[in-house]
Amino acid sequence: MSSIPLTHILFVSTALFFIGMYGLFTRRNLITMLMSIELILNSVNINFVAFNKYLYPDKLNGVFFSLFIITIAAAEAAVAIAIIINLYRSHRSIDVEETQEMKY
Amino acid sequence: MSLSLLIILPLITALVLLFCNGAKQVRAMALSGAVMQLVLAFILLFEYWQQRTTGNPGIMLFEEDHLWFTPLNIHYHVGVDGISIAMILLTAFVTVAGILVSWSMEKLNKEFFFLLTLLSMGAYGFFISLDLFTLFFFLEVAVIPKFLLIGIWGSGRAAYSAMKLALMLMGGSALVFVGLAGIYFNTQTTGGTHTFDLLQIAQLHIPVEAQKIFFPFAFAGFGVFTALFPFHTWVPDGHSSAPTAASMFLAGISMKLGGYGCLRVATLLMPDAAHYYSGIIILLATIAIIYGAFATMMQTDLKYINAYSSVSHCGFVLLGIGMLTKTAVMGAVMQMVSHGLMTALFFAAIGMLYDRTHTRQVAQLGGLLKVMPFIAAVFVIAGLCSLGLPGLSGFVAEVTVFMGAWQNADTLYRLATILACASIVVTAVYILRAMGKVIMGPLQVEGSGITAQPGALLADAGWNEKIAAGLLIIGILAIGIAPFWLTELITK
Amino acid sequence: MNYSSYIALIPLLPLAGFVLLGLFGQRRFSKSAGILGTLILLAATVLAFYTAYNYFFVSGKVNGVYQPVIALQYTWLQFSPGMSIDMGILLDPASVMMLVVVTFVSLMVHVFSLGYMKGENRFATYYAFLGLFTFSMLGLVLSTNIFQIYIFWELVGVSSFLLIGFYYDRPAAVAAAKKAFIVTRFADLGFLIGILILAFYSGTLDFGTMIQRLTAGDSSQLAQMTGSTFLGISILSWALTLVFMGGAGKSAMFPLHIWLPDAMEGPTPVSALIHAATMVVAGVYLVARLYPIYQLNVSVLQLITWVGAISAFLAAIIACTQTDIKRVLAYSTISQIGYMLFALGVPAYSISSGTGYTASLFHLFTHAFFKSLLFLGAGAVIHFIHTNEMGQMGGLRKLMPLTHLTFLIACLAIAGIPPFAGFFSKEEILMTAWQSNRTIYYIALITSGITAFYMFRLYFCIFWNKPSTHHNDHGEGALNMKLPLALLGVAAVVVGFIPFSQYVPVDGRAKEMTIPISFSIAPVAVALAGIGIAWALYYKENQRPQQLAAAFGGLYNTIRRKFYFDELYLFITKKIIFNGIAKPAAWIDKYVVDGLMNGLGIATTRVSESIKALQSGRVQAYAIYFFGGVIALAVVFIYWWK
Amino acid sequence: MAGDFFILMKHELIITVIIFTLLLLKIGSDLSNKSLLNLVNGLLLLNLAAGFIGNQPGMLFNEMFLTNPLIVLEKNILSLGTLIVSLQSASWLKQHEHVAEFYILLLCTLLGMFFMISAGNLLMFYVGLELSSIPLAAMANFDLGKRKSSEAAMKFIISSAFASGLLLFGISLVYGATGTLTFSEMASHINGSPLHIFAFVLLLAGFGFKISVVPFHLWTADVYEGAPVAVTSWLSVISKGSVLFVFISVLYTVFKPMAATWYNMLFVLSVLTIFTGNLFAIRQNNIKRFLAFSSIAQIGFILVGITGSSQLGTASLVYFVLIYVFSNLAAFGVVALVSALTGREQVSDYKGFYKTNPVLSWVLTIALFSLAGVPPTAGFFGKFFLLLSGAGKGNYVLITIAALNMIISFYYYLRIVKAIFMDANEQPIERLTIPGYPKLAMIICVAGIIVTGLVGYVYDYIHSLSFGF
Repeated sequence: MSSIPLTHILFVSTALFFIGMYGLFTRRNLITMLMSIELILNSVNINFVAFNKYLYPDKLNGVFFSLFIITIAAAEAAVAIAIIINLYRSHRSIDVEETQEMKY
Repeated sequence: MSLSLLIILPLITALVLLFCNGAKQVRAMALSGAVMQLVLAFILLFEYWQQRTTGNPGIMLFEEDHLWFTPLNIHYHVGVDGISIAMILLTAFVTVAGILVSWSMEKLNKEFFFLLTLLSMGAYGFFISLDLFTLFFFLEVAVIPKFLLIGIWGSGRAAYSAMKLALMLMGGSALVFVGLAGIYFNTQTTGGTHTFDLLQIAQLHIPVEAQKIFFPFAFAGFGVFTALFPFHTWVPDGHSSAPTAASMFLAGISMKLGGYGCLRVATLLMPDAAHYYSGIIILLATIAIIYGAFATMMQTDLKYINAYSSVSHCGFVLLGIGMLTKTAVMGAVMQMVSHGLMTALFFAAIGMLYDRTHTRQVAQLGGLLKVMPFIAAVFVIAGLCSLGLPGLSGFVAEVTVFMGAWQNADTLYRLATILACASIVVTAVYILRAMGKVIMGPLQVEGSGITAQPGALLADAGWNEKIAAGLLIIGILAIGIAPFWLTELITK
Repeated sequence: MNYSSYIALIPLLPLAGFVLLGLFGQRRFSKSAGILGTLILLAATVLAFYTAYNYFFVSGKVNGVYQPVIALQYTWLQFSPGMSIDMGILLDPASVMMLVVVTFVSLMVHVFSLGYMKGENRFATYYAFLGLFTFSMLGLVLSTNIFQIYIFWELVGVSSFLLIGFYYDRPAAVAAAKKAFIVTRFADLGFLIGILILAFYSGTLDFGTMIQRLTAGDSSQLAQMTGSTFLGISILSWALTLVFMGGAGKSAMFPLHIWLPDAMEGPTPVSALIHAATMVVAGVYLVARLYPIYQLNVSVLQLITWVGAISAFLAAIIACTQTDIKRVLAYSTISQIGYMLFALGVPAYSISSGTGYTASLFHLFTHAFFKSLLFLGAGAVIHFIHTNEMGQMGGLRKLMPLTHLTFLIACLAIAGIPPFAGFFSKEEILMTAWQSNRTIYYIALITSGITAFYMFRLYFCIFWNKPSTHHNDHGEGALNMKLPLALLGVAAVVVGFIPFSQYVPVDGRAKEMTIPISFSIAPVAVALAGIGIAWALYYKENQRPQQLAAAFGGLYNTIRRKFYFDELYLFITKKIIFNGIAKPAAWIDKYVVDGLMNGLGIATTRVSESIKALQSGRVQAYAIYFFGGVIALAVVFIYWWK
Repeated sequence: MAGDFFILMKHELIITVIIFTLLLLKIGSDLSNKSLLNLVNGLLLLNLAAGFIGNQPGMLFNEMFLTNPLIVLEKNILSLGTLIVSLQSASWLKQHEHVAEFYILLLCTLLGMFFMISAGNLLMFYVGLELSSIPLAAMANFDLGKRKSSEAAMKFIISSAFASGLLLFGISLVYGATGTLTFSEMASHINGSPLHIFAFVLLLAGFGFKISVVPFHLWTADVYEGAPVAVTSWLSVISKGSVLFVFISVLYTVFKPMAATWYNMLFVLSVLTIFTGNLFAIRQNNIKRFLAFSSIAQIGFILVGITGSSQLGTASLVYFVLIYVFSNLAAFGVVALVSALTGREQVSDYKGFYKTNPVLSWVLTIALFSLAGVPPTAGFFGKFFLLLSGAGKGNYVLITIAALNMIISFYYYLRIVKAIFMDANEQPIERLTIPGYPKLAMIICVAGIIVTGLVGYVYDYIHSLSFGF
């Protein structure tokens, strides 16, 4: 039944991880950057689930972990968005390039 | 008596000072504290004398030993031998004198005396501690007051000098720390724990390889404090910017912290390494002596003259230590005491002149003997002591160093000794030039709105200055005329 | 018998005087200081004479030999077991003789100064310094220990510094004082190192022990010292030469003589005491003290001989050209000390008999009297007409008869005309030279001729030459100035008749020293010749001296400029030491060593400035660095640093 | 069992209770700021007091949550810090309209830290970590109007999300490699295989982010500068401290098998951190930013201590954190007061500070000396022991580097002291009257600075609880 080998899945998750990273590094819109981070987290989720299912099917702690990650990610996103909104109030923009007041 | 008093008394004095108000109260308090310290020091001396005469064989006397940090086997362990007592006496003398000369200090005088007292506490603690940790502790305690004293009350590029001094001394203590850590982890007591205890370390033998690694750290670290070439550059700037009392402390006491530390390291902690490196030590010491002396020749500011000459004189201390013969080491200790008193006196005299003439430039002063004979006399005595005139302490100390140094038959050591001897001629040259210009010759005061007329501005020393100078001079004479008590104290 | 009870007082009384007057003099005794000091010294002198009597005639001799006696001795500074500086009192013929000389001359000077220094505003200080000097000098001559002698050596140096610089607001005086101190200090450096060497090899600092150890027949220490060499010269020679260097410095021997003439800036009585009678002969005394050891090393003795001879000769001819009367006397002092030194050294050329030793000390003895007399006389003159310049003097014999008489006596004495004191001692010296080394003898002979010449040039210029332009305003001087002149004058006549070799022989064994009359003819003739020339040139005012000077021209100037020695030294100190060593040292310290320390600080700030771009403020960049760090760590620690 | 539960989770429960009280108050009544502050500080004091009584070691939820005397001590240290911070921020919060929220967020993070510290399991650890970091972002934004504040918050949330992303990736790998999330089981599966190393590096990055180890530190300065002072001090002391506690226990227990590897890593990182922190600190003019970099340098020294990997190391770390709480909070206390009352935060503003405010100057000076490690302040002892434990491994290159870096750090601390005492200033900060709570906080801090060092018992006690290998 398990026809798809683990490596494939890991490949997908790793790809996702780096896509997310790429997005984070390159996008200038804060919301997009947030989404990229979500991608990273999801790649981690895939890892957990995959490891759990393929390597340690007798326990479920991996799956649970991914559940926690999802919820926490949601919370994180909420706070982040709140902050971004507040940022927009003061900066009139959510472009990351606008926020370099503090440096050196 | 309990040695801890030497720490507690200044501490209490300092704390009380914080609650005094009004210049009068403050300085009265500070002075009485200092005097009590002096008395204490003498009591200590006599009790020590008794102990020894009744044949107490211990290396250190009046030991107190409390466990401080159990897991690290760090103790609060104090005790004294003759050397430390000599240094304690020196500290006591200089403290009283320093407080007296800064009697009329207006600016923030509470803080000033507070810091002075703290400084003396640091010195006492350093000289009595037998545990390397406490030693290090007090070594660093003594740094910050200097920084503040120079920075706040200093003249000229005060802040710069203060920073330089603090950083270089910190660097020194950083090196010391590495050395100490190294020693610590190379000690294996019977209990299996490591130890910081000087005496124990002296007993258990640190592996020679380890000594060779860590000796340079410890020695150079302490060397920074006692102006070991090339780490001496804080001395001129620091001394010349510092207020009078601070200069006296700096040159009189805190440079001795370094010398004392070097001595302990070289003789007690890592004798083998000391032998191994003695050539280098002597080389550096000789450079400091000669080159310090010649550099002094070119100085035009009285304080710079004395500062550089301190570099040269402290070279004798290191030379004595480096020679490692019993006599030479004794000479080094005597030189520490003597130089402490002498240079304090010198700075006091310079300070008095400066207070009246508002200049320290040799070129701008002249013939002050006419208007302020007492100060001039003090200046002359300090100068003569500095150039090693018999009957004053400088001669005794230097001669002892030379005799001790000459015991090393090695030609290069002999050469170093001869060069060191030669420096006394150079010393004579620069001292006499300064003296001949400032004290003798036609009366002259320039470069500061003061007219060279005898009168209120160019008055002679006040009572406080007289007492201060008198104290130091008594010390100098006591050593210079009757050195045997000091040698007995040190060697017994 | 036990001396210690009172002998200690001899040096200590002047010290007490110094302390008393030094601390309270200016306030309490501004007037009475002189009397006080003099009385104190009188007491010391009496004691000294009593001691001398006691030693020479009562108890000094033990079965025909004068034994050195250690009157007292305390350990002053213990270096190591057996090696210590002791403070003590050593009585032997030489030291007792010096004791007499020092106290007597010092007393005379004290008395003379009562008049001479009257009204000086630092009168008390002056007497304090005199006390200090007397104390130091006595300590020096009574030393039992080579380091003790060094200590008092330095002390006389400093008291001479203080007294030369007594008129501290005169730049010239200050300069002279500094010069004197520094030059002698330089010489003392040699002395110190010499001591270190001797001490190291002989293992003691005590004279007696040292001499006995080194002179013992099978002395291992001596073997070591002669055996081991440095730069091809035996350690013994090094040690003795260096010690002698100290002596030469104090005794103003060529080439370290430059300080003495300048030292005449001090008050004249001081010159009489320090720079004629006592301190300057310390060098001779030092060599005499270590004479047994010097005898072990011929080469150093020869060195001493030649140094002495050259100094004697050069100083004599320089003296002929000087016009400042005190400087003339200063150079004559150098010349006379030269005599004493080569008298010590010259026996090296023959089978050493003790004659040189005795002769030298004898000359030291007599010289002390007539030279101090000369100086005091000069002082009286200066006091009278307020100038040192010969040119402005003349015809004073009427105005100051006593001074004139005593000065004449002194001149005859120094010129070596019988029966005055100088004659006898000089004869002995010449005799010794004759026996040992003819070259030296002839130099000495010529020098004595020159001496006679310049002394009488001085004499004639002061007392005859042109008629006096000065009217007798305040007389020749009070009794307190006349008395010392008179006493010294008497001394200058009589002391020559003392059979010196009876009392101060080299080894304590009294021996007879006879000089055939025939031998004396030559010296006396030469001396008379010298006087004659002086008479011819200076008895009456005339042009001959100038013509003569012109005739010699360059040579004359060279001599008058003292062979440009001062210039040479100035060049060495200013150009070489200051510009060559001190300046660079100061520069290096300021810009290299200190620069290094500051440079570290500057470098740190530079670096921190240069890396600030890392903190770009752009959150994405942060993330990239973050990830970069992760990757770097992973790579490094997975692939390289296992 | 149930009793156990209440005793073992005492700290967490108390905090939760406080949080809910505040929530209810927020909804139910409209207390004035003043009384609210009094109430909260009172509660925090109670919390602190309660922390000391009736503790016992044990574990819950099959090893998810475990506690022992050391952990209790760590929690107490954090509670103490919390109290001090809240006292200090009183003068700032007085005129702020969202006091309750502030405390709710603050205490949430504290709660998160408690869970994190007693985590026996990566899941619990992760939850705790996030709970302690997400509210912080909100707090960083608490000066709602200020541009800087929101910029700081943004930078913090983005970076922390990214960091926790990497951390999670690492955790997932660890899970993949070991098949367990429980620390105690994990240790047996760890061997220095490349996968483990990679996973460890990711975890290390996660920790490094929180305690701002170079190169994971870049957010620190900006956030510190932008955030309100109270939050900054909280970030710099409490959150760092908590993560350090976990970090060392994870290193010493879970990754013990690959000690050799992480020793070298820490060696590199500590040197990097010390240098970077110092070199940046030299240049700073904003005092908060300056303190940020100085705290980075401090972390470097702490890492040196950790490399000692001995009982001495743990003890010194906990001891140092305690001291660090006092010293750094004392410094921030003064800064907070000044910025709250005058709004001035530049180093140059402090010129001539001593003339106008001697007391505050002394407090600040003592704090700075303690940070610089000058006796007799506690900082000296802290640093001494840290470096000593570092030296225990015999790596004297590291020790020498660290010791010599003390000179640089000394320089910039003295720079402030110089400004305070020696520099002239035409418009210095005017004379300030210190309100009650901040004053109390300062007294506590200074007392702590003096006592903690000189009284050897403190260290002995900590040491007796510590572990190592």
